[in-house]
Amino acid sequence: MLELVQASTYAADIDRLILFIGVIVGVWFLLAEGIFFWLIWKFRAKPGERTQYLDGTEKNVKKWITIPHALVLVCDVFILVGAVSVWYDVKQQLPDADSTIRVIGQQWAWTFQHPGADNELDTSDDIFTVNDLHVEVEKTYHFQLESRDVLHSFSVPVFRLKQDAIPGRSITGWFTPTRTGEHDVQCSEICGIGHGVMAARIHIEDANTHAAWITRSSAATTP
Amino acid sequence: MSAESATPLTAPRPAKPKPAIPSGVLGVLIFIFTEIMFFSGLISAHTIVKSQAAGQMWPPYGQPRLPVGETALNSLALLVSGIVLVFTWFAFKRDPERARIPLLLSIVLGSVFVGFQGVEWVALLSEGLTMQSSAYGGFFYLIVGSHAIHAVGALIALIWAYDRSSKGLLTSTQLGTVSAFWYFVVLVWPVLYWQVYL
Amino acid sequence: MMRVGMSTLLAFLALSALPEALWACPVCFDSSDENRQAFLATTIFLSILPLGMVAGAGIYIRKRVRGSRKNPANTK
Amino acid sequence: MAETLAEVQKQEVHGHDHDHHDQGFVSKYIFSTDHKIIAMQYLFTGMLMGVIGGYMAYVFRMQLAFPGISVPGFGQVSPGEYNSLITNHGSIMIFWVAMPVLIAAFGNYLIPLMIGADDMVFPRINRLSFQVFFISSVVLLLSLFVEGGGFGGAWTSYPPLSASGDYNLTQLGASLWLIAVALEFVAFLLGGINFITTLMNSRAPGMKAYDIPMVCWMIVIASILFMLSVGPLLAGAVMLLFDQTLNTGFYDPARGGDPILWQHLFWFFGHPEVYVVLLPAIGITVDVMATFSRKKLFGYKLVLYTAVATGVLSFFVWAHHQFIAGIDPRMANVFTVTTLLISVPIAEMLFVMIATLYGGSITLTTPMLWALAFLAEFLIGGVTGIFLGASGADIYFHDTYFVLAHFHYTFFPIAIIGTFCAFTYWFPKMFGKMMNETLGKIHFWGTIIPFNFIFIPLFVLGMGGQHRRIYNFEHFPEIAGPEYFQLRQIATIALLIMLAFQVVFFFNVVMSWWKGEKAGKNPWKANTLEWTTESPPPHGNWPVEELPTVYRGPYEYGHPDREEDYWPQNLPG
Repeated sequence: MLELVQASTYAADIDRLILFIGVIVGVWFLLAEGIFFWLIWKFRAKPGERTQYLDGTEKNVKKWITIPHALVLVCDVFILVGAVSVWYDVKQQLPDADSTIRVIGQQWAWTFQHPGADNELDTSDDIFTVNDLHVEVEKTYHFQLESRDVLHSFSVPVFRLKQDAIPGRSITGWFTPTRTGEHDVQCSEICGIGHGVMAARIHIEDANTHAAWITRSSAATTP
Repeated sequence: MSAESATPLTAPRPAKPKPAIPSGVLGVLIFIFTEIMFFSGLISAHTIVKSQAAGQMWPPYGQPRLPVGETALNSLALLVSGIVLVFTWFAFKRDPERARIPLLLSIVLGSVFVGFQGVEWVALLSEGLTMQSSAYGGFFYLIVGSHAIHAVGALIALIWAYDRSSKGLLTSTQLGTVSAFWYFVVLVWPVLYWQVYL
Repeated sequence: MMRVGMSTLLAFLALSALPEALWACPVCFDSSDENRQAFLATTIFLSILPLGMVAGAGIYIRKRVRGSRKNPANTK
Repeated sequence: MAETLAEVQKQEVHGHDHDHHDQGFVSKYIFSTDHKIIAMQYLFTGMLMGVIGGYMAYVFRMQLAFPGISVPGFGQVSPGEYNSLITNHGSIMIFWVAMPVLIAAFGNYLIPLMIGADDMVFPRINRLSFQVFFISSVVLLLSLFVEGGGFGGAWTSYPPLSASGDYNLTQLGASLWLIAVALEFVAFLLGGINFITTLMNSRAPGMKAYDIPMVCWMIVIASILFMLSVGPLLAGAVMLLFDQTLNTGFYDPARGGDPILWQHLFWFFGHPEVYVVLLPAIGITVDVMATFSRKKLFGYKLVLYTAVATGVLSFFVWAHHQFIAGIDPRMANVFTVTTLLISVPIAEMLFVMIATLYGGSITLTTPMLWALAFLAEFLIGGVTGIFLGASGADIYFHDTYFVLAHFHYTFFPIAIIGTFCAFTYWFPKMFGKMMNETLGKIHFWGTIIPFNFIFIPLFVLGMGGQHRRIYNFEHFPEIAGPEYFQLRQIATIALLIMLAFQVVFFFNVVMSWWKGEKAGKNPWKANTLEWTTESPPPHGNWPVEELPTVYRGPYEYGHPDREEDYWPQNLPG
């Protein structure tokens, strides 16, 4: 299996949910396939043997459908609770932000607007970068996702985060990085012939490195 | 011939049930269901786009208003045409000969509706409402135009029915099939009028 | 058919068991309220309409078939 | 296509047609209104399109496993060509293979034969349906060769990318693609009207609702689903076409339009569409399983009701494709509930299929192998769907290769396994000859084993964070490692092996058709009505005075009151 690091607060939750679903459906899957192949072997054609005439309406026979049916429903409820609680945490609530960034998709590059030294967006010291997102570890970020032309999708696999960018709208989301490193940002919504090269990198830095980067970039962009 | 496939003539043969709805009418009904969904799609799209119009200005600034009153009168012609067609059906049941005049009346009223809508379009186009001028204009021409195409198609079918009835060839299934589609055209119009004009 | 009803009932129970907070939407400030309501309304409208039509047609045909069985002369 | 088909068929059908007055070649095979000929036209057009779709898969899989190489039989794959290939592979496999073969071809062939009718209710509409479909195929293939190349905005064709030539760079290709899809829908609308009306109004005397073979029910339920869901998409398609050609702004946010609107209309159709193709495949496998395990179907009404329940629910699940598309996040909760709920009727259908095997006498003929493989493989597709329906997990899996592998594990069993199952089962009826069992089994194993080796690695890649529709993964350092490329290469090589084994199938078809063993009326000792007429059936299916009458349900195998283990529907007493 290919291991992918968990670099956000909710990455582990999503992975746990996936594992949880995996165990439930895995048991069902193995059980169903097991019974299936056993039946094929058990009831292979033997000369002279007559088949049983069952039409599945008798109560004692029907229970072989009704009981699994009810069990599937129960499993569904468990999965549902898990799924919705994770969903609520990632997409539906918004913890207070330490900082806000803007992510702008266009054919075929990502533009990132960092708030700069004053930690406020849309001020003169904002740092614009193309295909390089710099964030500080253990800080909660809000992102405002926009698009200039077609649909894009901001996907950071190590965060387990994904959100479509829609032209004409600004979509807000959040993440909190939990470990430093440099990782891929992909565009996961087809956006034209350059879709395959619309790759960016996210740099998760500790406080000192991040501050140094802000100073360096501000110096470079100041007119 | 194997013994199995042949049914002995002595066996009690269950009667073939008479269809609940004649095939032609049923086919058109299924088609109408699809059409209803088609218009529902258009109306849904219209509702969504309307809802996000800037500052809730609908129609958008600078676009001409639709002639609500004139079209209401015109819609009346269409509705009456539908009602006349109902009478046609009952007249046909009693005597196919007597159905011809109400059928013709229904066709004329329907044509009046389509013709007047055309006149209205020309006027609106000259006032600057086009498909490209705004989403408002786009949806107006799209929805009303879709309805117009259906109305024209249904009128052609009605004229075909009239032609057959004047030759004395019209069957009740044929009349049912054709009028079912015209009823659809008539009944979907008030909904469109409510959504687009009001 | 009863089982479908049971499933729906269970689903509603599961839904209502979820806390009210799940209907809060702190991230919903980007697009207008009317727009969201329009999407919701058309979603419900589009989903219910075909089922209503089919159910209506089904009931009508059933009635016709029943009626014609009871009184074959009626359908002529 | 129609000509080659007709040529081969001419020798075949001619022998049985003495009493039929001589029609011209063209009116008999190209403009025929006979449901069997139309079914063949659909079947062979669909299979030809399947070969084209397979070729496309071969080209882009080669590019993915060995980026930048000159693919034998195609050449270097540019990003634009790659996008066009995946887009058209998807469209072809769903709209021009799964639908025409499973619904149109087998629906046309089987419904009149299985309900004891001489033809469809509206034979001329039926012919028109194929003609429109044929034109749509031609338009689609044409769109690949126009200036700018074929459309490359994925089969979902989300605007604004699909709405403007400035964005997709394939102005003409995009419009032609859209027109082709719309025409294809019109063809199936015409076909659907026919199927539903025929099943309702031309059943053989005595055939009550619960005596109809499951495959007919399933095709008709699928048609109803299709008819009810396609309208909004057609409306959306008209708007998209206007955006493309008349420069309107329905999907352009700058001019008051809404890009999400298309997704709304598209998935309203797009999800029921999955069940539109799934149900016929389930109907086919259920019938084949009952025949070869010599068992009555375990719960006829249960299967029927679960199919209806699936149909009903399918109208309430579609927004799960849009969880992360910027819809109201609260809607996701509702759609998670409905999506998980729909697992219940589907699971129940599979349970019924498994339970049907119990107490049977199973013969592993080629069609039975395909039917069993459908169940075994579809289970994988079914259980992986739970991950995607659960909104929380979908945040990660959305648009990854996990999704891709999941829906291939559903669509491959549906479209490919289902087709082979039906084709091998009804081949004796269609052509009057038995297929070669040995070749059939070689083809079966040569298809099933590589199939799993294609898509299991893709599940793993998807979990590793690899996204869809990216023509070269070397640009993404984290998924460009050698272990990733090994998995991609395993998938590609398995695909090559699988495609190679399809040659066995075509060889088998030709050889069996040409000099196979004569089939007789009822080679499988099956109950349903199509086995009571000649193989292949004559024009009108049965001689007029011998049109069958039905006395019982279609699955009376192993009935205690009868000596033989089967009891055809048309036998009185």
